Amino acid sequence: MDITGIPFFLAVSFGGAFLAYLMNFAHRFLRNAVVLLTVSASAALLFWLGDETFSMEMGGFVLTLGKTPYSLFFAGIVALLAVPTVLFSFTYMAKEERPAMYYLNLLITIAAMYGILFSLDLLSLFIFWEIMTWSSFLLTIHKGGNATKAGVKYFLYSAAGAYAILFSVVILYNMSGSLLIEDVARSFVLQNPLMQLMLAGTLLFGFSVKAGLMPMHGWAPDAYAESPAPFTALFSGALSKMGIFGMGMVLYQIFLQSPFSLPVRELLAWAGGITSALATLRAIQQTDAKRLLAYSSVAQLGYIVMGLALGTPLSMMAALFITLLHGVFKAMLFFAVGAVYFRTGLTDLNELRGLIRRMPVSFLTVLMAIISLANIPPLGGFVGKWLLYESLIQSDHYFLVIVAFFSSTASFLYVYRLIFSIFLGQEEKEFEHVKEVPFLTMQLPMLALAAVTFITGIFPGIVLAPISSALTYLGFPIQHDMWSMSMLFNEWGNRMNLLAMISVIGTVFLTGFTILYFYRMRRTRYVTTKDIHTSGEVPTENENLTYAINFYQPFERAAHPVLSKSIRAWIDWIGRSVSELGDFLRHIYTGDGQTYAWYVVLFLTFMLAAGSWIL
Amino acid sequence: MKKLLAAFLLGFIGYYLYTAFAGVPFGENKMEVGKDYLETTVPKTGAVNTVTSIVVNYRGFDTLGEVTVLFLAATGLGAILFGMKGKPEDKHREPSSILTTGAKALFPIIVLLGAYIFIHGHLTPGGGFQGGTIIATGVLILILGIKSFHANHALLSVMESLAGITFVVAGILGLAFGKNFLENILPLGTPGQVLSAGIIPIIYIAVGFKVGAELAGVLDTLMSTTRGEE
Amino acid sequence: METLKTISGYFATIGVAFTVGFLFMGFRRILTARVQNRVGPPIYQNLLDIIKLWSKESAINHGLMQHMGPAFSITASVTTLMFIPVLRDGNWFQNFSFEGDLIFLLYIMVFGQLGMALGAGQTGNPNSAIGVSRGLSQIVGYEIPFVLALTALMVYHETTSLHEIMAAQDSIGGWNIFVNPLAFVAGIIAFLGMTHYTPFDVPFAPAELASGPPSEFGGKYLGMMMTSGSIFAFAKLTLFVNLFLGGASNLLELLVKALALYLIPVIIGIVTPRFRTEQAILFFWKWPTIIGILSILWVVWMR
Amino acid sequence: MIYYIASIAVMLIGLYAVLVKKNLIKIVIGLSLMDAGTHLLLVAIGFIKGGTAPIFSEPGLTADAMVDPVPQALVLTAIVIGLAVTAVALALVIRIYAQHKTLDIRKISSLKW
Amino acid sequence: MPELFPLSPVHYVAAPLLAAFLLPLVAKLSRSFIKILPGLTFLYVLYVSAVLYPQALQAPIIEQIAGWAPPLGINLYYGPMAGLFASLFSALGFIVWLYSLTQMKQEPLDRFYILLMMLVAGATGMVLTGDIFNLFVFMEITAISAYSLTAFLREDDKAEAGFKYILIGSLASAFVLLGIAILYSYTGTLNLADLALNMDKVPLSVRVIVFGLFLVGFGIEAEIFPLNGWAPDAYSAAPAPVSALFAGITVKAALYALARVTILLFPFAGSMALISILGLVTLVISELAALHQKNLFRMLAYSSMGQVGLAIAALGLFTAEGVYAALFAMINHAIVKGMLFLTVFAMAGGSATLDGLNGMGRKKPILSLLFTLGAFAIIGLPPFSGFWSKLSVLTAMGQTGNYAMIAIVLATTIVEAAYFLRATGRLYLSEGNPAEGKTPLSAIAALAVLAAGILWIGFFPGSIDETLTAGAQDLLDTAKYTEGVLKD
Repeated sequence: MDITGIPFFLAVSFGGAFLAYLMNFAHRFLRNAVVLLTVSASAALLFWLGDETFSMEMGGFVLTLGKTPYSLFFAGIVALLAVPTVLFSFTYMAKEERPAMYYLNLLITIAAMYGILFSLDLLSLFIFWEIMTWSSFLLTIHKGGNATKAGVKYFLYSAAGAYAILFSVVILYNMSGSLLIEDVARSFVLQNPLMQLMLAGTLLFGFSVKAGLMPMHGWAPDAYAESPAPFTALFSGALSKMGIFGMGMVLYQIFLQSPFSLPVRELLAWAGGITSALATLRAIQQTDAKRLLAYSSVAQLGYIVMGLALGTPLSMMAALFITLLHGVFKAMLFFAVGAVYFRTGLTDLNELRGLIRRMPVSFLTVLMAIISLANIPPLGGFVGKWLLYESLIQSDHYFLVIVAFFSSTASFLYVYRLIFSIFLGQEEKEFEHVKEVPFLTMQLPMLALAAVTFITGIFPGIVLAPISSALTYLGFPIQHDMWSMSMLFNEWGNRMNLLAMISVIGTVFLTGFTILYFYRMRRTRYVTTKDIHTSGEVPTENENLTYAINFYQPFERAAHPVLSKSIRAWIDWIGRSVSELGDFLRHIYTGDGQTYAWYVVLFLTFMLAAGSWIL
Repeated sequence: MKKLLAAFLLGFIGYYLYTAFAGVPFGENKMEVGKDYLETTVPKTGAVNTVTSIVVNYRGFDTLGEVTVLFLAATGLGAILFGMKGKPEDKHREPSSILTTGAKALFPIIVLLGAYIFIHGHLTPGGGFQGGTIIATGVLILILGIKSFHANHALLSVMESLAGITFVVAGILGLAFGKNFLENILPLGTPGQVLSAGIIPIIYIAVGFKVGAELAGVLDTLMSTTRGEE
Repeated sequence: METLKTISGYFATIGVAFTVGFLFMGFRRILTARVQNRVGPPIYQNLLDIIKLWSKESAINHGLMQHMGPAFSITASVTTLMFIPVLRDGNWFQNFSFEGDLIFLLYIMVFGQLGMALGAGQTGNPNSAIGVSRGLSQIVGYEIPFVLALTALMVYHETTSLHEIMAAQDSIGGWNIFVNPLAFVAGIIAFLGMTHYTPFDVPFAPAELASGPPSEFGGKYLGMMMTSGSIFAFAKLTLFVNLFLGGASNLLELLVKALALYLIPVIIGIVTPRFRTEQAILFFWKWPTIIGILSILWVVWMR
Repeated sequence: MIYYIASIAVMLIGLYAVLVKKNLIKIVIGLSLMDAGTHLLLVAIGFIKGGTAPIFSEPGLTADAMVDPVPQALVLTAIVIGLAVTAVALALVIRIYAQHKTLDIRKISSLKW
Repeated sequence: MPELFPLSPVHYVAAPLLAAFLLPLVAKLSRSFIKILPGLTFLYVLYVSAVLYPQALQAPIIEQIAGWAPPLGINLYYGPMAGLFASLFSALGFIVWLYSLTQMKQEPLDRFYILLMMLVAGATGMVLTGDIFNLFVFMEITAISAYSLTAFLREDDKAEAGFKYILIGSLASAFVLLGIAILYSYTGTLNLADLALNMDKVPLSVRVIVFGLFLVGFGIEAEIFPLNGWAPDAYSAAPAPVSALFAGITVKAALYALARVTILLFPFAGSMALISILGLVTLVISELAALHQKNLFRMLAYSSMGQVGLAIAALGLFTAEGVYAALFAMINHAIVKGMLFLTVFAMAGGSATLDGLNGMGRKKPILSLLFTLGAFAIIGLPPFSGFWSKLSVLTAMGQTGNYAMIAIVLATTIVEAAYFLRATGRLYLSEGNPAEGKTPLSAIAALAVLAAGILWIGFFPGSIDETLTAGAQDLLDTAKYTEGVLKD
């Protein structure tokens, strides 16, 4: 087999999954080795992937696989997150049950993501899509208990989305007689606009479910909160991006020529904006670290959708850049929260506190990540947001700017709550013996990703290069004067020099820090966090005065009109109604045999009457 | 209310069924396939009783199925009522001695009649089913007349198995002789004789035994699970 | 030589900013005192405070973030200053202002807040945490009208560069305060929130929360924070002058314009009571936001 | 024609019993009646006025003067099947009675929904 | 041997019959024969399939029983479709036998195996026969075996289920017989091919009535709503191996009969559309009703009805793609649902409830994995067989432009996913402490065969493509059918 071919690539990815499963029966080190080898091998193979496409027939359909610059970018994200994820899993999952099942599903999920990306036709995309869905479902329910509910919810939302996709795929196949995306696109433009609207609408709906766009985000908080932390990183960082990938494909490869394209994209942009705003508000309310991060993910995906839907070169660059960056910093956050959970068994923000001296590396990771998440220079998150705001303003979406800015600012609130509740505040006796997580398997992935946020903040060109080739593939004319290695330009010709920025920030920070640290260092006395003055009193050992419960009470009071309404409740209501309908319908089967005989006779009467009436 | 509705629905269905049959003239000759049967039965099957030739020969496959159904009923009954015993307290009235004696006396005659009927199935009205049923009635009389009577289930089951096997083997022999399943492989003989009509009498005798045994078995099973036993 | 000149320019800017900053703050203290029928401290009181803090014999800290927090704060202040053109033209006082734009300024300005919040969080003092909670909540309030105002300006001038916005306001009639008064109103209300003066001083709420976030800071840490605060006050004022009053071509002009702007929050602060946090947030989300939206509509209509 | 009507009537009476009667035995009787009605109907179809039994027992009988033998053969089969079903049904009734101590079909509905 | 007993389709029926009649005899020789003989029979029948089915794909095998040419005699029509079903039934029969070897312990075993063989033989006969009355007879054979098997176990509610089944089933047979009587009275013939040619003798209004009767009659066995009241009870009461056969065999045979009769005798557009709609209604109602089931077998029963509804909906299109899809759905359902029934029984016994699954993943990992596989396959997740069958259903619907149907099918799939995944989720709960227990090898082997089938079709859907296409053409090409049967 050609080792630069996609079949070999997928064979390695999927084969590794089963091999790892089998190796579990031998020894767990062997299994771990296989797991790590598989993801690193597929990550490495990405670089050598050949250009030729590969077709095969299956069940009367021709499935075609091949790489495009667009898919390669997303594959890069997957690879970038997959390696740290499995590395992080090794220690993290050592305590959990059924590790073989976990690794099997994890590797299948990863492989299926590659499969989605390298699908050139809609059916193979759908097949890999569903494989990804069920394997991630199994991962979500891995913990049992509430996770099962969350997983089923996740699957049902996903199924609604997936079947919306399948609905369109079937109709498109019927129309064009081919499943290849380019063929589909060609015959798509020949349909009447309303049909185009319906098909693209269902496709977009389907993909947006995975992206967690409101109102179909209901699965995300539960699923993210309940799945094992290393996987959550991949889940939020890479898996949900498959929805973005699909939406981009639909919007710019299939739907672009339609007269409804613009209004739909406008609508989507607003949906993205509202998603980011509302999800941010929800995140502020959360008291569970993982749920908080889950809502934060939904909000970030909202930004991405916004950028994606605007469809200017700058906004697309922004969308793809945030796609990568969000993956990175969200993975860092989930890892760090996972690390805390690993050591303390807690994710509740009301119970955790004062871990900074116990787990400094995790703290540093979270700090880097939240700076990135809050878009504060000089880390990578800023670059993405800069591109996004510039593009929003320049494409005349002034009110979206406000919405986006609102959620961006409001995100300070929840990131602060996260880092404060876990790491800051008064130290707790309970956590005195908590140790930092092991270096190689847990710290290293976090630090490596932290390095990525730092580097992309200064040299975004590293990322913008593949992005611009991806965008060129999608039909956006990205010239070389739109970006450079460490310089950003907007469409009005204004620029942002990131090197200048880092020099100023770096110099001032280092100077300031040095002064503060060394100035009269001998005279500076360390005291514990218990040693504080509050109205003249010093708290005793057993008191913990950390103000963490109901942290944003005033803010929540202000935002109450919005927070008191729940979209999820509406969706749940639909689910409940269906369920109640089912409960009602099953009473048709009364249990009395005679009733069934009545049904038969009634049906016969009906048939006879209807038959003669038709005649 | 329910009854009224039922009556109404049934009237409705009845009306449609009536219209379905209204187009079928009663008592007129409207045979299609039937005619062919009547014309070919004597020369081709050697049986004078057309119904028998149809049942055993032309549509012998149906009959095989039919026998199977009966066999299944017996088997199913055994399966359903397996392990069930009647309760001693539901005692039935003791049969009078006249009944007992009469039953004993009548039984051989009834069996003989039954045997006659299935042996002459291809000649006269009647056949394996009818004969078998008559034999089973004999057993029924015994069951009713003699309190302690029990059919010998082992014997019955051997009988029905053998009879069933005979039927199938008769069919398979057709295949073995390069013909079709259930196709006649014996000489037809002279129509009207007892030994004529090829395999028809053989099959019908088997059917007779089988039906007799099975019905008797069914009756006995039903009786013994409902009747009180000491 | 050129390099030396540039670098000395940086320090000159910082020096000017620091001086003007503490003077303005001192001025406010006097003004407030006079209104309250007090004599008030000398105008250089803030400088004295800072010097005192830096010279304190010992300082206590509760951990790493207590170093990091003030460092973040000073970083944000100085970086903001460095990326704002202090004067309209000339070589001096331009610093890095060609290398970044308004969006960058928007974000780097928040950096200091976050740094302070982190530092405060480390101390474990509940008052600090409460202050941080209130302060961050309030940011979400005032950033909205602020961004609305900025957007109106950026859209009107079709640029995100502060230089170009300044350059466009070449006559008094072209000042944005007159061209787009609505944006100015929205912006200045947001500015009120940014200064954390009454009525928006609930995060620091003297007499209620000790002094809010910096409760546990003392000595060099508080000194650093106050230094940073002075520089930041100047940077903000300069930004507003540049945005709405056409910038300044010399330091004196800048001083006058900045003082004029500074008087607005100071005077309002003297005569108003304190808002509760949610009142403040809701206030910002109501009138200033509506005014800001109107200003954008105005810009759109004008184009 | 009356034969058709009568046999349909028998069938419907059986169906009526199935629908309305509560006693299991009566329902089984109803099923049997339905079968019987159908069998009657089959035989009636095959009847030809003036036809004899389709048996060439004496020389001189011709096919023209005979009734249709097919329905008779079918009825034979159908009767046996009806018998078998009735037997199994009765066996089930016995089981039900032994377990539930009732023959009321309304009370036998532990399996439902 | 081949010279002495030339293989012909009648072996499908004759061999089990012979074995059934022999069983009581050999049981007296040795008890072990009771278990061995049915297995040998199924093996033999499988061998027959292996030999005959490839031939049938070339040209249909038409056998005249007793040497009488139709319409006088009864003929067997062993075309690609009948062959497919017959082979499927035999295979399922064998697998269920394999499973029952160790899992079925309730006496009387000899009767159990007789009934089991007859169930399979009857269903096969229904598929093979070319005579409508013979079809009725085989239907009754199947039905009576099914009634008895339903009440085979001794628990309280089994007889009740059996009685409901027999009550409704008898109505079915009465209606079918009535329909046959009407047809005979107009056409004077019983052979299906002959009937097809003579249908113009039947007035249209009568044809509608007869169609109604047949639809009700076969529809009862095919579990069409609202005629399927018996089904959930029967499925949940019968021993699991039998339930597997109900889902895999009896329903399929009835469906085949319905399809064959409809397409030969009542090929009007209205009847086909009606079948499609009924299928959809069945699908929707059954899936919704399954949502609240606590008893796993009942849940699977409702799911079965839903799956059959899906197949019927596709069948009702009566296009080549539609029938192809329906066949695919039926095969998939036979395999997957069979496996699910057997797995649940092996895992949690005859009265398995949803709660009983809690934590099963730790105690019986292989069975749990199999259940998960089955659940995924039945929902239609790739790369398992269910996906391709559902996809073919959808494309078939798409080809006729019935987009609303596609939407309905997909919507019910979500419902299906809801209850199946809820069950799957319970397997991996941390709470719950089911009893340990080893699953015997024969059961595992039987399940493994089915699982392999699911995966094989999932990965190589093309491998059964030819089969399905031939089957679909066979069903739709009525002219070929009548000519073939009545050639002389």
